[in-house]
Amino acid sequence: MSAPTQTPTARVPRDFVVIRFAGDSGDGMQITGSEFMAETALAGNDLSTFPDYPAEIRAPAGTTFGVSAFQIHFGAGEVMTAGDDLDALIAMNPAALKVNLKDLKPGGVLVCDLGAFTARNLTKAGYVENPLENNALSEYRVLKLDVTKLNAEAVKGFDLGTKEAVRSRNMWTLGLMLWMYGRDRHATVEWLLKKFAKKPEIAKANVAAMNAGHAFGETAELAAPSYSVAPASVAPGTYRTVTGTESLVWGLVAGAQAAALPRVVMASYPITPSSPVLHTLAGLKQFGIVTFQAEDEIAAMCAAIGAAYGGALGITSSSGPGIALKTEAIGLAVMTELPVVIINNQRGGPSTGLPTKTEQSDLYQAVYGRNGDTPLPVLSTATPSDCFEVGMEAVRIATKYMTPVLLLTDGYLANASEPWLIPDATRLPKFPVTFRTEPEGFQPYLRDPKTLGRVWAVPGTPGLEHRIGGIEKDYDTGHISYDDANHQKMTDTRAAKIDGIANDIPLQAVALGDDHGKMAVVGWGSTYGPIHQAVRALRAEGHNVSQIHIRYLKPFPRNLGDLLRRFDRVLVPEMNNGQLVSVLRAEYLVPAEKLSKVTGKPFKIAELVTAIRSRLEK
Amino acid sequence: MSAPTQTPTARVPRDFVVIRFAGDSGDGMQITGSEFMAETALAGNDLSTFPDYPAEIRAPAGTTFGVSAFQIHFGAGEVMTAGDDLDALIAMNPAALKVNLKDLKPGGVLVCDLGAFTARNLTKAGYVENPLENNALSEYRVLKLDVTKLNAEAVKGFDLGTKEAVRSRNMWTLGLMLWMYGRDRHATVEWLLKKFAKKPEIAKANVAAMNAGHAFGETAELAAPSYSVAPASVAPGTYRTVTGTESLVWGLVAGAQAAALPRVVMASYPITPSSPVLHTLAGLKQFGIVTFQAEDEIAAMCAAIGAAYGGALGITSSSGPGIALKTEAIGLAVMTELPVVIINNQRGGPSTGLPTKTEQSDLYQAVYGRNGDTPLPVLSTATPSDCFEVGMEAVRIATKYMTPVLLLTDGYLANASEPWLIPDATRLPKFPVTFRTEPEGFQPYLRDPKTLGRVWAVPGTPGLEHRIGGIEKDYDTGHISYDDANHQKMTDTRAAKIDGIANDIPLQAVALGDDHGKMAVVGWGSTYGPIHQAVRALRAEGHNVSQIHIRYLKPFPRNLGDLLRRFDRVLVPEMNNGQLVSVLRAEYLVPAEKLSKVTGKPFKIAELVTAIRSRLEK
Amino acid sequence: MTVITPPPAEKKVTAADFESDQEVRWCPGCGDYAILKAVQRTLAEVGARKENTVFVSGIGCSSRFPYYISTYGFHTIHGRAPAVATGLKLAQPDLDVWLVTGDGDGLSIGGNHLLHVLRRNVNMQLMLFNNEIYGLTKGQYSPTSRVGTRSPSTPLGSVDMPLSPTLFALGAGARFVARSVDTQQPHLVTVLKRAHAHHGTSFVEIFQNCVVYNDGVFDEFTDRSVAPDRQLLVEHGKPLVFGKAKNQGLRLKPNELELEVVTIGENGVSVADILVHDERNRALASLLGSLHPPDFPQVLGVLYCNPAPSFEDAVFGQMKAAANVGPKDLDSLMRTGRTWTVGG
Amino acid sequence: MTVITPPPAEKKVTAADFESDQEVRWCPGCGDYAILKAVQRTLAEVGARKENTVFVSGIGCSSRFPYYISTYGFHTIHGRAPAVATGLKLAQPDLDVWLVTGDGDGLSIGGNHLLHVLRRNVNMQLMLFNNEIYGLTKGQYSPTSRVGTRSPSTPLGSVDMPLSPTLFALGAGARFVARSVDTQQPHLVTVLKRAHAHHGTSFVEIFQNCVVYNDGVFDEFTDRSVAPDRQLLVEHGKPLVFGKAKNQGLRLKPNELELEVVTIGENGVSVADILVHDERNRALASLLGSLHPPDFPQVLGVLYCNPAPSFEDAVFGQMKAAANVGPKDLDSLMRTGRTWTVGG
Ligand SMILES: Cc1ncc(C[n+]2csc(CCOP(=O)(O)OP(=O)(O)O)c2C)c(N)n1
Ligand SMILES: Cc1ncc(C[n+]2csc(CCOP(=O)(O)OP(=O)(O)O)c2C)c(N)n1
Ligand code: SF4
Ligand code: SF4
Ligand SMILES: [Mg+2]
Ligand SMILES: [Mg+2]
Repeated sequence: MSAPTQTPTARVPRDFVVIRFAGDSGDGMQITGSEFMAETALAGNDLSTFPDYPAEIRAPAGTTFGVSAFQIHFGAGEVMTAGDDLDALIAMNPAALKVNLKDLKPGGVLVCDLGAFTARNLTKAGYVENPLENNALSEYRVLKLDVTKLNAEAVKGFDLGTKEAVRSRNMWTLGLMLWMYGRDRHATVEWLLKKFAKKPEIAKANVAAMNAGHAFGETAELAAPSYSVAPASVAPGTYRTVTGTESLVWGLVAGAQAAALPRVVMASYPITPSSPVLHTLAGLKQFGIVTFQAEDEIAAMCAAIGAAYGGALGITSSSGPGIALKTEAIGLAVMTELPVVIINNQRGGPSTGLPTKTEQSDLYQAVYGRNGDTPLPVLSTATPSDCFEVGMEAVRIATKYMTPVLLLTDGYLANASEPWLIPDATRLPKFPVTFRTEPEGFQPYLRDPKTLGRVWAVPGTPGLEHRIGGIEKDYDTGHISYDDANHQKMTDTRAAKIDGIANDIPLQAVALGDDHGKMAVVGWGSTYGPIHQAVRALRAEGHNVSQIHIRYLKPFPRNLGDLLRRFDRVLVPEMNNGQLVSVLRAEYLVPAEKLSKVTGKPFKIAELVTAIRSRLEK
Repeated sequence: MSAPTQTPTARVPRDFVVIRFAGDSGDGMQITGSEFMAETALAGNDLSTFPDYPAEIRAPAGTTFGVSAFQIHFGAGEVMTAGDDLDALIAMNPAALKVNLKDLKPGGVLVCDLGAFTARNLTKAGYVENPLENNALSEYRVLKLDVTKLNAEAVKGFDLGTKEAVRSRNMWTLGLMLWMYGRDRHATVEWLLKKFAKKPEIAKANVAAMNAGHAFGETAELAAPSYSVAPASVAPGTYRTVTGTESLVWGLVAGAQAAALPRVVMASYPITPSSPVLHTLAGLKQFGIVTFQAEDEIAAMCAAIGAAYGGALGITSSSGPGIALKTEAIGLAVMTELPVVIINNQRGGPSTGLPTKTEQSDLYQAVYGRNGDTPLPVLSTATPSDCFEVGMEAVRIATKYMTPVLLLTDGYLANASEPWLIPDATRLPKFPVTFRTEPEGFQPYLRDPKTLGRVWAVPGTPGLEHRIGGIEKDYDTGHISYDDANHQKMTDTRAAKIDGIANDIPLQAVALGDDHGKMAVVGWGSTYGPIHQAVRALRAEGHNVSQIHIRYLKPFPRNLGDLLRRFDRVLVPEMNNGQLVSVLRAEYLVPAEKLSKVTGKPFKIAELVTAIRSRLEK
Repeated sequence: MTVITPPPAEKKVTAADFESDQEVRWCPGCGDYAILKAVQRTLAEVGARKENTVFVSGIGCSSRFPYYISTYGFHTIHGRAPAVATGLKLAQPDLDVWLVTGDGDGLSIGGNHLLHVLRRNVNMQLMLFNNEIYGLTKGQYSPTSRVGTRSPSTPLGSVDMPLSPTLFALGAGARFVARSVDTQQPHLVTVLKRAHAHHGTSFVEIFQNCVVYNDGVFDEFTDRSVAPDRQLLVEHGKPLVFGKAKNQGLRLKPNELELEVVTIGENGVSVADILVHDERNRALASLLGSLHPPDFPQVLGVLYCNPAPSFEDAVFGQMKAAANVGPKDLDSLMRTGRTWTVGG
Repeated sequence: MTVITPPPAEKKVTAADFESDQEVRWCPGCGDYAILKAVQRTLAEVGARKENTVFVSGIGCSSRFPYYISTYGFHTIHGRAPAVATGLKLAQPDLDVWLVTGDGDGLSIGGNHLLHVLRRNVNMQLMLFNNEIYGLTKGQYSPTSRVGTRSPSTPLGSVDMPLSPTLFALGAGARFVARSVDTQQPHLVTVLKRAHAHHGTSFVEIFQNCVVYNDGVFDEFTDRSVAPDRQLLVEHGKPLVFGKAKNQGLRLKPNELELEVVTIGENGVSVADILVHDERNRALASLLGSLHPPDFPQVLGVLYCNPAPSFEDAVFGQMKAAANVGPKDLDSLMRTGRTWTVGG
C-alpha cells in the first residue's frame, strides 16, 4: 500500500486514535507522551495512557531491551483502555521500531528518525538490513525524517552542548505530533518554562524544538494526513489526569479523613510495581501519614498491625511474593480484629515471575490463601480513577468492621492514567470511628451487635488495659480459650462478620446491557475497560450480551447469584488461569466458563470481541 | 442408676470398649495407656488410641489444665476412631475427674484413686464438695479405691523412696484394668524389666504394683463387672502399632528408597504438632537422612529447595502458620520444578489459634494459597497407617513430576495410633529417578513428554552447567523470558503437568456402600474413621448412603465428578468451615452441602450419625 | 484518634498493682516467675502508668509474659514482636513499650526484626529471656544452645556454633546492652531500671533457667557457691574487679587487644592496673561480652550504654518539619499539577 | 543420586571460560561489571571446575550475577540465598558454592539467613555487593544507606542508623570477614582468593558503585586522588600503616580500647608503635571495621580470619558416626519395638 499525498490543511476527522511514542530509555519518551496527554486532555478528549518501561534499570543505549514507550488512546467518546493496535507509532531508533512495529495497524502512520538509523544502531537492534531502505514497511505510511538533523538546526541558535541538542529532539517530535492531531502547545510551553526555570536557555531551546516540529508539519508535504479528533462530551467540572497509584493514595487519605483518624501508618517494603504507593504516601507527611520502609514484608504487615492496635489506620502494600510473606501476619490481624488495609499491586507470577508485567493471578491468594478459617474482605479496582473510591471504601470497611481488608489492584492500573473529575473533598462521605473509652463493662472482644466489629480500645486509655494475641479468645472475656464450643462460636462469628458486609455494600449492578439475557461477561479488576468496549461492540453488532464487573470479591454483593442466574451463560475473562470463575462456581453453582489470558499483557478489545463472539455463536 | 453386683469370675462379653486413663501430667498416664494398648494389641483386638496432652509444658500438679489423658478404643471388629463416649474412665485425681467426666457414658465404670482426693487437690480442681462423697456420680459404676494406699502396701517390700512408691501407682491401676478386660501382663513385665534394667529394684516394684492391681481385681468384690473382648479377625502377618508420625516418616524413607535416592535432606523448624516428624527423622541418619533445624520456616523450605536442586529429596514439615511462611518459597519450587515434599500437620487456626488441637482448615491454603497461577499436587492422609502409603506416594509424585507436593495430615493423626500390618520392604513398589548426565541436547527445562516433568540436572554433572531461578523461563532454552506467548505456554504447561497426574493415580473408589444412590458422604483426611463408622451405622439402619474418601485433593481422581453426580446428594463433613465442599462445587458444579465442625476435636461417630440422618430424612 | 494523656499517677503503685487476673502457667520452678516479679517491681519503682505501658511479645514460654502483667499487652506471632512494637510506636510514640522475647523467638525466627529494631533504635525496653532452648515446643536446641546440646531435634548433639546475644546486639548497632540473671532480683531490677531510663532500644539479655528442658545450664556462674567468683558486675567508671575478696580484675594485655584476669596484690598488680569500665566504649563491651567461665568471669550489668536519638524522635521530627509543607488539604492535594475545567 | 566426582581439570582455565552466553544487563558503568570480571579471574586463578561450582543469589541487580557465569547458578528469591545454599551443601557438601547478595537482599529482608549461615559457618564464599541502595527497585534507601539519604521512600532523607556489614558479620560469629572495592581489581581478586581458600563461610563486603542511584557514594575513599591516603590495606602480621608515603599508622591509645591515627616520624612515633595486624583477633577486626574517613582510613582486606570446623564437616561427621547405629534397613526399622504376629 503506498501512502496517498494530500494537502496539509484538510484534517481527516477521527473518533478514536491510538499513538505510541517509542525510543531508547534516554530519549525522553515518557515526557513526550505525558505532554501529548496533557494537550489532549486540555483539548477535551477522553483518553487513557500506559507507559511501558524496560525491565532493566538502564539498559545499554540502542538495545531492544532498553526501549521505553508511552501509549495514548484518545477520542471523541468514552475511552477505557490504552488501546489495541496503533494508528501511529513514533520510533526514535531502530530498536524502538523492532520492538513496536508489530502493534501498528496496516496503513498506520510510522514516524522514524532517520538520523538514529545508523549502522551501529541497526546492528544493536538486530537488523541485518535497514528496514527504511527495503520494502519491509510498505504497508504503513512511513515518515522518514531526519529528526536529529532537523532539530539540530532548530536549536542551533541556543547555547547548547551536542548532547543537550540531541536530547531535545523528542520535543521536535512532540511538536510534529501535536500538529498532526491539531493539539495546542500552550501547556507544554508553560511546563517547559517552569521545569527549566533555572536553565532558561534549555527551556527556550526545547520550546523552539517543539515549534519547529510543529511548523515542519504545517509546511512540509508529508506522506501522511493530519487529523482532527472532536472533544468528548464529558460532565462539567475540574479535571486532571491520574494514575491508579495517585488515585489510590488519595482515596486512602480521603478514607482516613472520613474515618476522622489523624494518624495513618503505612509500612511497606519496596517491590515492583507496588513501590510507588509507598513513595507517594512518603510525600504526604502533612496529612499525618507516617511511612515506614520496613526490613521486609513481614515486618511491614506486623508494623501495620501494631499501628492499628495503637489506634492508627494501618496500611501496607506489596505485590504477589510480598503478600505471600505477609500471610501469617494477616492471620494475626484477622484473629485480633484490627483494621489494616493491605494493597496488592498484582504482577505476573508465579514466584518472581514477570515483575514488570501485569496479571490478576493473586485472587486465590486473596480470597483463600491463609491457614485456618480466616475470612477477610477483598476489594478490587477497575480503572485508575476507580482506585480513589476503592481506597476510601477499604478504609471504611476496615474501620467499621475491625478487619484487615485486601485491596487488589495491578501493575497496569498502577501506571496507567486517565482524566478524572476531581471530587469536592468536603462532599465526600464521612464514617468517623469511635474509640472505646468507657471502662465500665469493657471486654476486649466486645462487639457491635450490628456489624459484629470488635471494640477499638487503644493503649493509653485508662481502665481498658487488656491483652490480645493470636491464640483463640473467649467470646465473652477475651481471655485465651481452648474450649471447643467457644472455638466454634468464634469461627462462626468471624465468618458472619465478614459475610455481613454484604448488607453494607451496593447491590451488583450491570455495567452494560440488560440484567438478563444470553450471556453475561463477568470481570473484575483492570479488565473493566477492554471488556466494556468489547461488550459495547458486540451489542452494537446486535448480540444479546451484558457486562457485569465485580468490585466486591469477598463477600460478593447479595444479589450477585440471582443476577448471574438470569443469564443463559456466564463468561469470565481474566488475566489468570481461571480464578474468579472458580470462586463464582463454588459460590453459586453457575456453570461459568473461563476465558484466560496469561501473557503479562492486558486483553485487547479485539481479541475479547472475537473470543466472546465465537462463544456466542457456538 | 445403682450398680449391680456380680461374681468376679463371670466376664461380660463386649464387642467394643472405650477407656480413658486420666491423671496429672506427672502420673504416667501416657505410659499406662501405651501398655494397656500393647497388651490389647497382643490380645488380637483391633484398636485405635489417642493421647491428650495438656497445652502447658508442665502445669502445676493437681490443676485441671495439667491433666494428661490417654484414650483407647478396642474391639472384636474393625476400629477406626479413638472412640466417642467412654465405657470406663480412670481418674487419678480430682482434676482428671473434673475434666473428663462429661465424656463417660451413663452406667460407665469410673475408677478413682481415693488417696488423691485430698482437700487440697479438690480445691485445685475447683470442687467445692468432694464428688465421691455426694450424689454427683450416682449414674456411674464408681470404684472408689485408695489406690495410693493399696499400691504403697504392694511395693513396701522394695527399697523405694516415697516419691517413687507413689509414682508406681499407675502400674497398680494398669494391673486392675488389665484384669478387668482380661488382658495378659507378659509384655508389660518384659518392658518394665528392660526399661529399668539398670534399676532392678524399681523394675520389680513396678511389676509387683501391677500384679497387685491385677490380684485386687481378681479377689475383691468390685462394684463393676469384668469383661471379655474377643479378638478381631485380621489378616495374617506381623503387626505393630504406629502413630501417624511414625508411619509417615517410614513412608518417606520407603519413598526415598523406592526412588533410589541415597540422600534425603529434611529441613524444618519446630512447631506443634509437627515437630515429631523432624525428631523422628533426626534419628535415622543411617538411612542417609540429613535433618536440619533451620532458623525459620522460610529457611527450611528454601533449604529443601536447595537440597532438591542438589539432587537429594527435599522434605520440609510444619503446621498452618509455618506453611503460610513458606508460601513464597513454595512458589519458587513450583517455578524451578524441583521435588520437595511439604508436610502440613494441621492444627486449629486462624493465626496461632489452638496449637494443640486438631483441625483440617488448611485445605484452601494448600490448594489455592499462593500468588500467581501456581498449581501443585495435594495429598491427604486418612489414618495413622495410611500415612505410610501417602508418604511414599508423595515422594513418587514429587520425583516423577518434578514438583513440590503438599501433604496434609493433622494433629490428631500425628499422635493417634493403631495396629499396622507391617509391609515387606522388599515388595514395595520401586520408582527410581534418573538424573540427566548427557550434555548433548540438554536444556534445563527439557521435559519428559509423558509426564511433562522437567529434567533433573544436578550440579556436579559435567557439561550440564545452567542457571535457573524464579523469573519466567523460556520454554525451549530455559533462559529468562519476558515474552508474552511464552508466559502463556509455561503457565499452561505447569497447569497441564499437575492436571496430568490424574492419569497416574487410582480412580476414586467408594469406601463404603454403592457407587450411586441417595447420598454420598465425602470426606478427606482424619475424618475417615468417624465417617466410616457413621455411614456403616446408617447403612445398618437401612439408609441408602455411601462413603467416599478422597486422598488426592489436587488433582482429583479422573472419575470423581462422575461418581459424585451418581448420588442425589453429596454431604461433606469437615473439621473446618467448609473448604473441600467449596473446591468440589467449583470443580464439578455438584450441589455439595457442608457439614462443619470447628471445635479443635474430631467428629464423634454419634454426632455424625445424627447429622447425616437428619439430612437424609429431610 | 486522640492519644489520651493519662493523668499523673495519683497514688504510689506497688508491684502487686501490676499483677493481672490470669493464672500464671509456667512450669513450677521456671525462671520466668522470677523475671515477672522483677519486672513488676521495676514498674512499681519507676512509677509506671498502667494505661501507658504496653508489653509486646512473640511466641514461646517467655512470650506468654504479657498475660501476667496488668498493663496493655500484645502476644503476637513468632519472632515478629519488634515489628509490631515499631508500628505501635509509630502510632503512639509516647507509649512506654516493653518487648519480651526468647532466644528462639528473638534470635532464630525473629533475628532479622531484632537486628533492625536495634539498628533503628526504637525507644523501648527489649528483654531477651535466654534459656538456651526452645521451651514451648518441648526442648529443641536454639541458636544460643552450646555445641553438643542433645535435644529432640539433635539426638547426637547440636553441631552449630551458638550466637552470643550480646555480641549480636552490639554488631547490630545497639546503643544499650545489658545482662542479668532471672533469680538475681536486686541486680535484675537495677538493670531493668537503667534500661527503662535509657532513651532508645535497651537490650537486656536475661539468663533464665528452664527447669524442664535445660535445667542448670547457667549454674557455672549462677550457682550461689560459685557466683561471686564467676560473676563480674560492671559499673560505669569503676574498675573491673570481681571475686569473693574483690581482688580479681581484668587487665588489658599490653599493646594487645586481649583481656587477662589478674589478682590484685599478686605479681605487683595493683588496682591501678585494672581496666576501668567505660560503658560508652563499644569495643570494651564487645570484649567483656565474649568472656565466659571458667577462664573468665561472666560479665553482668550494663555493658554498653551510649545514647543516640531514637527512631521515633527522628521520624516525628521530620513529620513536624513537614507539617506545613505542600498542599494542606485533600482538595488542594488533588488539584496539584495540571487541571482543566469543563464548563457545565 | 551419584555425586559425580569431576575429572581433574584437563587444561588451564581462563577468565573467559567463565563467561556465560547471556548478555550482561546491568547499567553501563555499574560496578557489578568489575566484580564480575574479578570473580571470573579468581575462578581461573584457583582453577575452578565449572561443573563443581555453583553461584547462588537472591534478588537485586547484584543477584543477577549467576546468569553471567558459565558454572551452575541459582537465582533464588529475595533474601533467601543463604538458606538455599545451605540446603544445597547438605545435599552435596563437596560443591564449591559462591553466594551473591546485596545490601538489601542480604541485610534487609535476608538479614536472618545471613546471620545464621555465618553462625553455622557453612563452607562457601559469600559476597555482599554493598552499594548502599536498592538498585533493582529503583533507588530506595537500604539498611546500609547513610543517615539523610534522600530516596523515593525517604524524600526528606533517611533517619535510621545504617548497619555496618562488617560489624554485623563479626557479631554473628563469622570466621572470615574481608572487604574490597569493585574497581580495585588486583586487591579484589586477592581477597576473593583468600575467601576461596578459607574453609567455612567467607564473608566479603564489596563496595560497589551504583552509577544510577547512588553514584560516587564511596568516592571519599575510592577516588584515585584520595585512595592512598584514605585506604588502609591490611595484611596479617604487618603494621597497620597507610598513606601515600606509608607514614601514617594506627596506634592503640595507651590503656584504652581506642585507635588513633599517628604519623611515623612525628612526635617520636616510630613503626614499633604501630599496631600489627592480627587477623585472628576479633576485637581488632571489630575496631578496624568501625573506622571511617575522613578522620580514619577505610580499612580493606582480610580483617578477620580465624578458621573453625564448617557446618558440613560437623553434620557429615555425625552422619558417618551414625551410619552403623540403629536398624540398618527399612524392614528392621519398621519392626523395632513391639510386634505381634497373627497366624495365617
Ligand atoms: C511461625 C511459627 N513457627 C513456629 C512456632 C512454634 N514455636 C513456638 S515457640 C517456639 C520457640 C520458643 O523458643 P524461645 O523463644 O526460646 O522461647 P521459650 O519457650 O524458650 O521461652 C517455636 C518454635 C510458632 N508458634 N510459629
Ligand atoms: C519478596 C520480595 N520483596 C521485594 C522484592 C523487590 N526487590 C527486589 S530486589 C530488592 C532490593 C535490592 O537491593 P540490593 O539487595 O541492595 O540489590 P541491588 O539491586 O542494590 O544490587 C527488592 C526490594 C522482591 N523481589 N521480593
Ligand atoms: S518449659 Fe522451661 S521455659 Fe517453659 S515454662 Fe517450663 S521451665 Fe519455663
Ligand atoms: S541500578 Fe545501580 S546497581 Fe543496578 S545495575 Fe544500575 S548501576 Fe548497577
Ligand atoms: Mg528459649
Ligand atoms: Mg544494593
